[in-house]
Amino acid sequence: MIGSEIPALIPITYILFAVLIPLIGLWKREIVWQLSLLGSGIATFFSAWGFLHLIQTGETIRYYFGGWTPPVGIEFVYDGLAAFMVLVINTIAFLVLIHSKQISKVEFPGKKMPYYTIAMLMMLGFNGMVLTGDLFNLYVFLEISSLSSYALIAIGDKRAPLASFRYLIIGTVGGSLYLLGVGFLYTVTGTLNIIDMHAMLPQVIGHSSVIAALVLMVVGVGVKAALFPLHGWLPDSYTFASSSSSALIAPIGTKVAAYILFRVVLFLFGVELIDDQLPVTTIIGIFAGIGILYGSVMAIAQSEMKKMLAYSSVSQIGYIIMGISLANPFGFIGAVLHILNHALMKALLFLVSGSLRLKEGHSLITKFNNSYRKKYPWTMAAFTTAAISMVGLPPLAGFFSKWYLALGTIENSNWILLAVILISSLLNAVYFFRILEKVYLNDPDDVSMEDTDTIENNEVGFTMMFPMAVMAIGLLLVGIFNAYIVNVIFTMFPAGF
Amino acid sequence: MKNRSPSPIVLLGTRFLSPYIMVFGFYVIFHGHYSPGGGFQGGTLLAVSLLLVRIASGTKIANLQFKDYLATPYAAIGVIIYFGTGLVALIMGGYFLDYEQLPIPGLEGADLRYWGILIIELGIGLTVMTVLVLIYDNMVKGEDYA
Amino acid sequence: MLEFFMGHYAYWFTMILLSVGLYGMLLKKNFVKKTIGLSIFQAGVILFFVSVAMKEGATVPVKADGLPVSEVSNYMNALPHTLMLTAIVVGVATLGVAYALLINIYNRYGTLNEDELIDKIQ
Amino acid sequence: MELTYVPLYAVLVSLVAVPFILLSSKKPNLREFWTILAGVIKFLLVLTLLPSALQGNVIELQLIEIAPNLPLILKADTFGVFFALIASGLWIFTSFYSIGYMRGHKEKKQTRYFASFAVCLSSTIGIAFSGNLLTFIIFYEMLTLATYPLVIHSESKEAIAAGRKYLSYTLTAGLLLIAAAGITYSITGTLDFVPGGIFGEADLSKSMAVVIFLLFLGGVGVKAGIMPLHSWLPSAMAAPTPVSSLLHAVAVVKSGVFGVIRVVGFIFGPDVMAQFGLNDILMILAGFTIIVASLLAFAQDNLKRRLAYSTVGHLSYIVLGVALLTETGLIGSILHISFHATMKITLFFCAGAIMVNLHKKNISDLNGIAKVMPWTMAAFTIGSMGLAGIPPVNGFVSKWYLATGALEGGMLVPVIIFVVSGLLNVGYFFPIIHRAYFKKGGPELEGHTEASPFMVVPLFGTAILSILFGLNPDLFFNFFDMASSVASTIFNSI
Repeated sequence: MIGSEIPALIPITYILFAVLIPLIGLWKREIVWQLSLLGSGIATFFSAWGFLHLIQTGETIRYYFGGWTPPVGIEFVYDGLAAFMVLVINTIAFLVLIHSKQISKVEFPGKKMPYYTIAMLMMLGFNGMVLTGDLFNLYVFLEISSLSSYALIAIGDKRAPLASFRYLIIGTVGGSLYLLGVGFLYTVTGTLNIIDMHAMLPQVIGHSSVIAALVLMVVGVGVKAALFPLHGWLPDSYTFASSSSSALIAPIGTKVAAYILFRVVLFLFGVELIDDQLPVTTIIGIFAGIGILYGSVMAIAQSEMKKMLAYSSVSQIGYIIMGISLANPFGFIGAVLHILNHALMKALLFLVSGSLRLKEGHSLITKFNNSYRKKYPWTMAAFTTAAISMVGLPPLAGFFSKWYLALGTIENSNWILLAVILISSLLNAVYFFRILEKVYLNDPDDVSMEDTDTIENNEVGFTMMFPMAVMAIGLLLVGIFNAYIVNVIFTMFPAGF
Repeated sequence: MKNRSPSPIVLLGTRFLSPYIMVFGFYVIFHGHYSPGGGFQGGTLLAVSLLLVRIASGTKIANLQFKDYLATPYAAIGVIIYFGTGLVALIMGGYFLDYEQLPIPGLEGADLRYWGILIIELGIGLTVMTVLVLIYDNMVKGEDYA
Repeated sequence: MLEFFMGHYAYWFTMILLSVGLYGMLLKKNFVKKTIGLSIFQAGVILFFVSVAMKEGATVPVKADGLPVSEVSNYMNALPHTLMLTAIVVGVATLGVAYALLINIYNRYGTLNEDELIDKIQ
Repeated sequence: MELTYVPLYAVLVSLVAVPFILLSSKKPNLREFWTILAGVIKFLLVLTLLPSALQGNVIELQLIEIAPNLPLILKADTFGVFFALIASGLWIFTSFYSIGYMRGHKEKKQTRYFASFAVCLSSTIGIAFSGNLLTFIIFYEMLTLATYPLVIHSESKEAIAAGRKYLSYTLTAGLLLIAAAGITYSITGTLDFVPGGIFGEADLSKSMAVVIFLLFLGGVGVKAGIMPLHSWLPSAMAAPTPVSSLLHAVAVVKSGVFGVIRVVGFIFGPDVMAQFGLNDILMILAGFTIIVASLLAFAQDNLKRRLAYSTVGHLSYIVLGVALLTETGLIGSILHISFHATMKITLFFCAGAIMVNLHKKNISDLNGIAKVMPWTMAAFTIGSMGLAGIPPVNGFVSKWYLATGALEGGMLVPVIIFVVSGLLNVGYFFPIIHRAYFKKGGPELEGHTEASPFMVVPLFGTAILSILFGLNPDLFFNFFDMASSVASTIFNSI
């Protein structure tokens, strides 16, 4: 019985805790962390339950708010893709929030209550974006999540507010463009419901408004997803935000935006419709390809680990969007799988950088040395796992999403994108092995570091180690058992595959 | 602002206007469920009436009208009213925010929907009002001219 | 030609607002002016939606005795207005966050001019 | 006895040993006991597969499905068992030798060394038993990663540079292999290793076939040391000698060659190879490599680098034998995999023993050492003779078949290449032996005796094995039968 209520319960949980945290926080300031954990834990539990429920019954749940049937009312569509996505983002958020306990004490001791409140609001926005079946409702959730993430980014070091303000300007323009696109579509179809509009679009597809709308929506969402030429806000925001904020936003925010691109391109318009009118997928593919290479090259040039990870995010988002642009089953599988993999990897990497910042006070790659392997053996092991997965070596998860994406490019005979995937894997190897070398090997030029035997183990505490360990093991398990996940993804295909 | 405005015209003018705006705000809220209006607009009007006094008379006097530390809990309570109503409908076996399922004796069907929206509007009005005041208070906090 | 311009005047108006907003955001050095540009940009979108709902000779979709609504076509489409109400709220929230950030920046650096800020950071 | 799961156990046994090795890092004896125990168990497990492999049976074990239609398959066919047998058998020798070498050299971080070594062996056995290309790729990449810590073991500047070079070559290769596999999959819909190839029915254009083949060649050719992709191998000699001996003479490079044979025989198949002239590409590259590598070997004064270039040359013998596309040539190739392994490992062991015992790395310093280390140098002589193709050492046998295969195919140039390179082999090994036996040693040799038995016994053991196999290739493990059965399945499958 409760299975069908899941789509509503997940966002409600978050908003409830977004209200409870400031209320209880006024009375008892210490327990906000526990409250936020409880909130995201419950949401994770619901999403896991809903996911299993969905796999068993195989039925899409359409939840009508206020009992109004669409297209009149707003509905939440809980189909396979949405369930998968919700599960991924909530799990990641839960793990990152566990990790944030220590960091919040050091990086923003006075702002714990607002931090966790905003984090809950942001998760509300992301979950809403994933679940909603209404284009305008999507805009509202988009703005909820964006506004919260501006605030979260602003909780950081000195330059964070400036980075956040830039993001705000660009992000709001993106949101407004998306809204304008929705307006164009609304004028020609008279509906805002995605499923309803999908049914109507074939009749009006030649209309110039529709094409304009598609371009506007892709650009608008592209800003949020940091699609290549629109990525300018991302590196600074991720770098200057506090470690917990960037660990929360980086794996989730851009993925959800990419998911919206899925919805818009593949579900709302559908591949056949789009390519008749405008080679939009080809154009997205070109930008994704450039973005992959650009992000990887820029990542190599960075000396600050978080900035490197930020550029690497630009590149990895390119993979997901490339999967959309391929518009074939392999590309779809690869992209969806990469959402999961990259969320795990990027969260883990940002958590590692956060742990290092906490312990060492910086995360400058140039200052890394081989004492780390003695001081933080497990953190570094987790980092190594994530790095190898990022490079795309089997049997870790990263390999398989690349494998499906590669199959997708081959299916389309798109050799250039295939080459892009391969080259960027190598570039990934360059910037990750650079760190691994520093951490695991003696610096031959620096004799003083020769003797590492005396260095004490200074490993991070349980609340930080636990999420990292879970993610590292998760990467391995996702890699080994990816066939099961892929079989689930098979049920998520949009119409026309 | 911390200090009251030096001009008696501004001071008295705002004090004079504030109650009328507030009444209009309540009017907009309470007629929102069947005609143009509603919680957002009404809440904004209420906030305007509070803010006028805050701007003109200074924080000290304005606090007599509305305590600044109450803003956060009131905003939360507004949200809870909204979501509580929705949750009650959910628990009673309907969809979230399905007013028809609200357990209000003596009402059913369309009437229930009719009054159900009013509850929501009240919650929204409260939240909008307090949040706007909260934004203002936070903006001027720590400013030397405030 | 003139007809094309006159017939789409709402679109042109939207375009002008969007351009003005974009101009403000891109070329003005002062952050507050950028924020104003942002607002104008959003206002352009909002007005576009409202203009879409315009119908000559129609009235509010409220069932009341005084209103001449004998048939449905006399109603105006209320949906874009309600949507824009939400969009306006979003806009207000955006402005709130933006100004909060600006206050923070100003307190830290003592300026809101982009060039001066870049100098101060380096 | 139920054999179905034996391949899996054989792969896992050294992986299981890794935690034990790591946990006993403070107790060297226990740690090395685990290594040797794992080695012996692994060898015995592979040995139990031998009888069925000899009968031509294929033990197939389908593990989890790693991607739809692409399960992780372990398949112990004759060729796989053959390769696994060599790798696991020589691991035991190398383990004993490692103990002597690492202790004699007082190397640091021996735990990491032994652990990585165990992972390498698991990957190698995994490669041997891979039932399809995807499984092959997975183990291939694992091998790349696991070898990296061994290459950079000394953590000197040189070693780190070598490690970078190694990674850049092998990772690129892995990616090319993935691309090739992807294209193959989209054309044929399968990635299984089937004797005679899977492209048989597929609609394949000439240019497409060449592109796929070049991608494959880029993928497996790097590890197989085909020029111009060979230059990581001499650099990787910065690794400790046991690594060079087992990995860079047996496990890693032979995985590459193994991959070449898998690709030629089990993915493309001889017919497709001949149809599109792909074997010509292979033949030109391999022939070129043999001659140039042999010439380059002359220029090396560092003993290990000279051996490395010799390895590059001999790997291309195998590749050339494959490219002949004759049954006899293939038999020669497969035999050379095993025989080159025993000979080259002997030579590397000797080089290591000299290094540990006398701290000499360069050939020009080796004057008169035969008096000090008679056993070592005797083994060295046997190994060199074998590589030059002088009977009765086993190198002669494989070369004989290679040359016969070339003649069978009516090709004269390969025969000339074999002969010339045999002479070149003599040319670059003979001076070493000459120096060791007939030149007078310097005063620094006084007071030194033979290296520790941990080293001498393994190296002499492999030398003896080389001779025994030369006298009777079917001794112990029926290498010859296995090779000919593999060759006949490939060539008679259609």
